[in-house]
Formats: sequence, C-alpha cells, structure tokens
Amino acid sequence: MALDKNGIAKRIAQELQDRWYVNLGIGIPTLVANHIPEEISVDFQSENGILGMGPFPFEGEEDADLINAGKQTITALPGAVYFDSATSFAMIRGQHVQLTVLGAMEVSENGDIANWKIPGKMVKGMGGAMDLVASADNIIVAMMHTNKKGESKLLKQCSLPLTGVGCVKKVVTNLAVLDVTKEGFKLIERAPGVSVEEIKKATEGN
Amino acid sequence: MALDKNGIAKRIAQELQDRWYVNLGIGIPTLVANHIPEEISVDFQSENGILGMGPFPFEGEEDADLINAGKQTITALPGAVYFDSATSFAMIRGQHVQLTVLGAMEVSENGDIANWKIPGKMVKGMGGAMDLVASADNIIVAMMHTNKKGESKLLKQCSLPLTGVGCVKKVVTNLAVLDVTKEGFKLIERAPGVSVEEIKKATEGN
Amino acid sequence: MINKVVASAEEACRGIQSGMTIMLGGFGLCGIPENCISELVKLKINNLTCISNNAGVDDFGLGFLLQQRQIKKMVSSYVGENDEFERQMLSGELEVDLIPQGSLAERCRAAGAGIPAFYTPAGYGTEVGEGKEVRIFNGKPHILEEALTADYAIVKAWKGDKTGNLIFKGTARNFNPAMAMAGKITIAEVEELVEPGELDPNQIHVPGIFIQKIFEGDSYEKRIEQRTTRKKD
Amino acid sequence: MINKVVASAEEACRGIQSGMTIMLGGFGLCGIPENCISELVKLKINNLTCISNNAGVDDFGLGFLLQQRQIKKMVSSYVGENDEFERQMLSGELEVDLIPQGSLAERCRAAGAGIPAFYTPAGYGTEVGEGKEVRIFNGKPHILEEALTADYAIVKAWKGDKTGNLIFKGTARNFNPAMAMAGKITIAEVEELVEPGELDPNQIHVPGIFIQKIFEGDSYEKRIEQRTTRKKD
Repeated sequence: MALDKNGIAKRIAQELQDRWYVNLGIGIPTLVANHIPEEISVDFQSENGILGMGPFPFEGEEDADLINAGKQTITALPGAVYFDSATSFAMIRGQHVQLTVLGAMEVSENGDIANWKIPGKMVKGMGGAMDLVASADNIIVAMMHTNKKGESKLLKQCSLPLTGVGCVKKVVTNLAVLDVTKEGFKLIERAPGVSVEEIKKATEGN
Repeated sequence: MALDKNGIAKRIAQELQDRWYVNLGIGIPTLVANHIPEEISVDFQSENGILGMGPFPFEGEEDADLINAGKQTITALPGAVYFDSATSFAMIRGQHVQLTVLGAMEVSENGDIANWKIPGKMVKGMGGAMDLVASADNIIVAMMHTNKKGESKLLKQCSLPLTGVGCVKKVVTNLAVLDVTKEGFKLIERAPGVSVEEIKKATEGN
Repeated sequence: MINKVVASAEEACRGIQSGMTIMLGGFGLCGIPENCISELVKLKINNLTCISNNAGVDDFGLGFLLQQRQIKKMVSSYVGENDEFERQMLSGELEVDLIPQGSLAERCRAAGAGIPAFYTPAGYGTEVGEGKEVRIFNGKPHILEEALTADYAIVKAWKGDKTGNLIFKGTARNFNPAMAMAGKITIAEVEELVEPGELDPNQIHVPGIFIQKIFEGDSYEKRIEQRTTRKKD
Repeated sequence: MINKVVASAEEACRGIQSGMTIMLGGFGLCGIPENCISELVKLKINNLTCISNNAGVDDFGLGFLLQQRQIKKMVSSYVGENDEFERQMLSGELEVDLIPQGSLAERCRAAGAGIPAFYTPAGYGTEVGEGKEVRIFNGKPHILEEALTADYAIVKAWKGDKTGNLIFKGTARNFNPAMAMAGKITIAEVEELVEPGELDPNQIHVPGIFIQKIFEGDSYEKRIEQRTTRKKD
C-alpha cells in the first residue's frame, strides 16, 4: 500500500541524524517535525528568522510577531534564537544547515529540481527555495510519485523551469525511497506492498 | 605662528557639520573630539565597534571590554551602540559615516595618501585605514606640513606605498588649510602669521 | 546624539514621490511598516517600484497600494497571497521581478555595506541566472549578483530610541535590518519610542547611523496571516 | 536543543594540530579567547597560521604563541604592539599577510555566509590590490576579495548557553561574530555558561548553529592595553 503524506514524512524523519539543523519546506516536509525519533536532538530552522522552532501555539496564545516561513503562527523552544533574513541565508548558503527537506513538481535523474513555476500560470515566486537547493549538501525531496494526471514526477529531464541544478540527493515518495546517483535514480526501498514494477512504471527517469 | 597639534585639531573641528557621524584616526585626529562647537550634534564612530563614543573614563572606572580603535579605554554616551567588525565596516564602506579624519605620512596633489608603510622598516599594518580612505566621501588629513627632516609631506606624487588613491579632499597642517582640487592643492587658509611664501616653500606639490 | 525624530508618518514620508523605488521590511504581514503604508495610500503617489519580500494580502499591507494601482513594479521573492496582485500581473499592468529570498536579503545588505556585487550559488542554471556572469569557486558554479538600493527604505521595529537605534521582536525582524542599511533615506516606525540611553547598547539590532527619520506609529493591527494553533490536552 | 558543551579548554582544543589555520577573535587584547590560547601553548603544536586582527603584546594574548615560536604565519590588519613579533618578522622567521581591517572582517563573514567572493573599494591602487581583479561599479574601481576560512575558529563571548548561543559585552564583540561563522569547527569560550532558555532569544549576537563546542573559561585576566582615564573635577 502506498504511503500517505504522513507516511512520507515519517519515512523522511528516519533519515535525520543526531545534532542536525534542519530546514523543512511547506507541505509534506512540515509534517516531518511530528515524527522525530526520541533518541536524537535536531533543531529546526525557518528561513524567515528562527532557530529552535517549536509546535503551533495553544489557542489564544498566538503571537503575530512569531511565525514560520509558511506564515503560520508558531512557538519557540528554550534555546531558540531570532535573527534577520541576511543572517538566516548566511546559515543556509554557508552550509550550517545539515538538511533541507522540500517538495517538488519534478525531479530529474541527474538531481535537477523544478518546484516554483509553471509557464502560463500565475507565478508565485521561488521564495527561499533557490537558495536552499543551491546551498545544501543534503537535500531530500518529499512528494507524490506522480501528478494528478498520473504522470511521473521523476523524469529523465525536467520540463518545467528549474529551481536548482544537480542538487537533489534523495527522493521520498508515496511509492518508494530513491537515491539520485551518477547512474540516475536508484531504488532504495519500496513502500509496503508496492512492487518494483509499479515503481518502474511510475518513474520516467532511470 | 604655526599651529600646534591642538590647533590643527581645533581647526578641523570647524569643518564638522551638524548631524554628522565622524571617524577619528589615532593621533591628532583624536584631539578633534575636544573641540566640537556646542551648537552642533555629531557622533563618533570607532571602527572596533562603537557609535556614540564618549570621553576617557574616570580613574578606577576603566572597563577592559570598552576600548576604541587605538585600544584606549573609553566610555559610551547615552544612545551609544556596540556592534561587530563586519557591521562596523559596513557603516564605513557603505558611506554612512560622513567624515573621516586621519593622519598621513604623505599626501599627493591628486589626493593619494600614504600612511601605513615605510619600506625597510617594521610594517605595523594598515588597520582600518585602507577601508576608511577608499570608502569615505569626505576625508580630511591632519598632519604636520613637513617631516622631521623638514621635507614636504604634500607632494607631487607619494614616494611611499599608497593607502588610497585620489581620495583626500582636504589637508589641515600646522601651516595651512588646503583643498585637493583637480588643479592640485589649493590654499584655503593660512595659519596665523604664516606667509604664503612659507607655505609654498614647504609644499612640493602644486 | 543626533536626533532623528519626526512627528508622524506624514512627516516621515514627506519627500517620497511618484516613480520612486521604495523598500519595505516585513515577511508576509509580520513586521511590516503599517503606518507608513497607510500614509503612502493617502499621498496618492504612483508608479512606485516596491522592493519587499512579499506583496501583502488583498486587504492588508502592500495590498492597499495594489488596490489603488500605485505600484508599477514589485521586486519580491514570493507573491502568492493576493488576488488583486495576480490579476494585475496576469493582465500585464504590474511588472514583477522575482529574486531568490537569500539573494534579496544579501543584495540589500550589500548595498548598505558598500559591497557593489558578490557571488552566490543561488539561481545558477535557472532563469534567475540568465545573463549573469558565472564563475566557479571551489568547484561549484556561482552567479554574480549586484547590490540593491532604494530611494527610501521603510522599516518597522518594536522599540527605537530618538537617535534611531532599533530593536525587533521575534521573527518580525526578517528583512528590516538589511533594508534599513540599504535605503538612501531610511524611515523607521516603531511601536515604542524611547530616550537615548534607555536601550541597552549591547542589544540593539540596527544602529541609528542607518536611520534618517524615526517616529512612533499611531496604531498597529499586526494581522495574523495563517492562524495555526493546537489544542491543550 | 543540540548540546555543544565540552568540559574544558583542553577538550575544546582536542583536534587542533600543527600546521592548521586558526582564527582567533578579539581586537587588541579585548575579547580574546584567553583560555584557549593558554591551551594552545600547552599543546606545543606549531607551524600554525593564525588569522587575528592583531598579534597580542609580548606577554599576553597571541604573544604567548609567538614566544614559543608556534606561529608560522600571521594574517592580521595591525601588528604594532609586540617586540617579539617584530624580531621574528624582520628576521624572516614569521610570514605576515596584512589585510585591510574591513576586508578581513567581511572575508570572514563571507566564508560563513557561503559567499565565495565580493568586490570592495578598499585597497584598490595599493599593494593590497596587486594581482587582484579590478572592476568598476558606479564609476568607482573595486577589487575582488575572496572568503577566508579556517580549520578552527576560536571566539570569546560574555555569556553563552549550552546550545552555543552567544552574547558579547561592549567592544569585546569585534571580530568574534564574523569568525564564529567562518570556522570549519568553531569553539566558543565564555565567561558565563547558562541553560538553554536563560538568554532572551531576541538578544543573541551569534546563533548557536555556528558553534560546535562551548565551555566556560576558568579565569579571565582581561588585560587593558592602553589605560586612559580622566580625573574627576
């Protein structure tokens, strides 16, 4: 049975290592925070200017001056710190953040990623995604294996305008975990009950 | 009668304008702070990380964590702020400091300045001088008109390694106030009782 | 101390004219200069180029200026929360220049710091990198990005003193410090204006040297864009 | 929270070896990592390249390492207060690379911020600019300066918490924040080490993400280099 969004997040959480600083994108990546193994310490960075991000506030305790990059109200854990946008991207560009998890529209077999623009449609902008993917040593993409039309999102070559080049190291989808290697996508793990054939069929790239 | 060091500093203080941020170098420039006209507000920046520098502390009130760029113990005025070296030179390079006053070994008629290195002698380093002279819109050099051998320090061309190129706008010496113009040094003012001939004789550059 | 206090948003914004480039701090609706935005609406100036990470929502923040068609061009990293914005963009009424968020912040800081250009890996190999110089450092391609300045920068802080020293609260800091450095003239509006010396000189986020005018805002709505909460057990 | 605490200077400096490049915060004797410098003397490692704005005085700060001939090369902006330094430099035992102070600070910040190179006007037309690319921006010549990194950066703060968040006091901040960002491994020694949450998250100068090891120093002499005072009236 293919994983749901929470299942994808839970699987990604297993990739986290003790003492890592992690940036989680909007959507499925945000859910990763709910599944951190108890035995490890990780800190969450949000690029609008907080390290040590905690859970959503209790009702009535929201603070308009305390949000995450998705503009959601959040809380700060003990030991948290606030900083400005230039410092935030100094952390990201300077590779002080060990892992970035983000969503994508397309990933190619050489690690290119497209997730910000569909020609002809309203373009909302790349936000911090281009900085994140160009900088991080370690990028995991969290997404569904196919789009709503059933077409593969793991391609030989991205058809949409790129967000970054050759940067994705790992993709976790509803069907599988795949590494991006010099030889293209390498199947690491199948979702429970999903066959190799199903995954191959849903994967355009090699 | 030629000016003494305090006289030079006092003359430079007349150049200061209301609402200016000012960086004073070591030596004669430091004395400028003692002669600010009462009717204007200026703030002193020291490049090691303070704006709103005050006078020396009273005896017994020295704080090892509060010094100026000359490593002297100082105080902070109400409204002062501390910052790090990168931010300090952001202020300087970004031209947020309206005036830099510094000493020099040589100034040339096109505004070059040499004040950091004498070949063959111990080189102490340029400190912040190269950043200051390359950045400031407004640089006044405070120095004696001639060196200890009686040789002019206002030259056609600097003989010592340069600190900055074409950056000095005004020179105040013990003998005169001179502007640096496209046509070279222009005599603006003589020290009391100093003749034009004396100044010409002591000035190699035009 | 150099006194930067002006009486009101009206006095602060005097001098801002049609056709100018204006930077505005904030991330989403968090840390935006609400009082100056209202004043810009009142001034009825237009053809503005606005540099701001986001473009507000339909009925708050920069959305007010969009409703009045005062903005000719937006320079932002993400503009997804505003129907009027979308309409004007798709119809071609509004120019939009999209910049990676980190490059936007660094380009503002660079302008304020006298760094005319720097290399960054962000955007290499994408539309953002087109036409820009590419250079390899440490085996990795980077593109050259130039400093970004503005006729006016308008920032919003939590506390400020009369000489312009600013302190921010929480994630309302965001783009405000870098933009405060980048404006040819920088206006700061604050929730609380105090005397010089009342703020600890160790704890100031933006030194007053970067600020030309400061005033205490009349009122702050501080609207929340995405109210997310959890229930107590 | 990620715990960065180590027991002592000895544990913090374990891993620093002969031949390495080490950054040390401080300006003059103000804000220098006294406990780690003592530990480096004890370790008897040598052939070090030290990046520090100054080189201490004969009997304090980096002077201790110079006395023991542990330094092969100094990278500084000003080194005028040290006779032993002068002797070693003039005799050719010690290499010295002099860098304009602002470029030194910005090159450290750049390394920490993932900016491999930037343009600055400082040093154009001087020995510092020789061999460096020159480019005109806004009609003014600038030179290209590259980021400056180190195997270890050692910084000294006033207060720190267990996750590495740092707060400085007065002008003892100086080069410490930029160097904290630039080290491949950064060690922070602090006068007072507290629990996470004890420092106000709004008032931290260096976020803990830049720090790998932190400890409370045993003792600080905090020597004053130029004791200047005035008399009470």
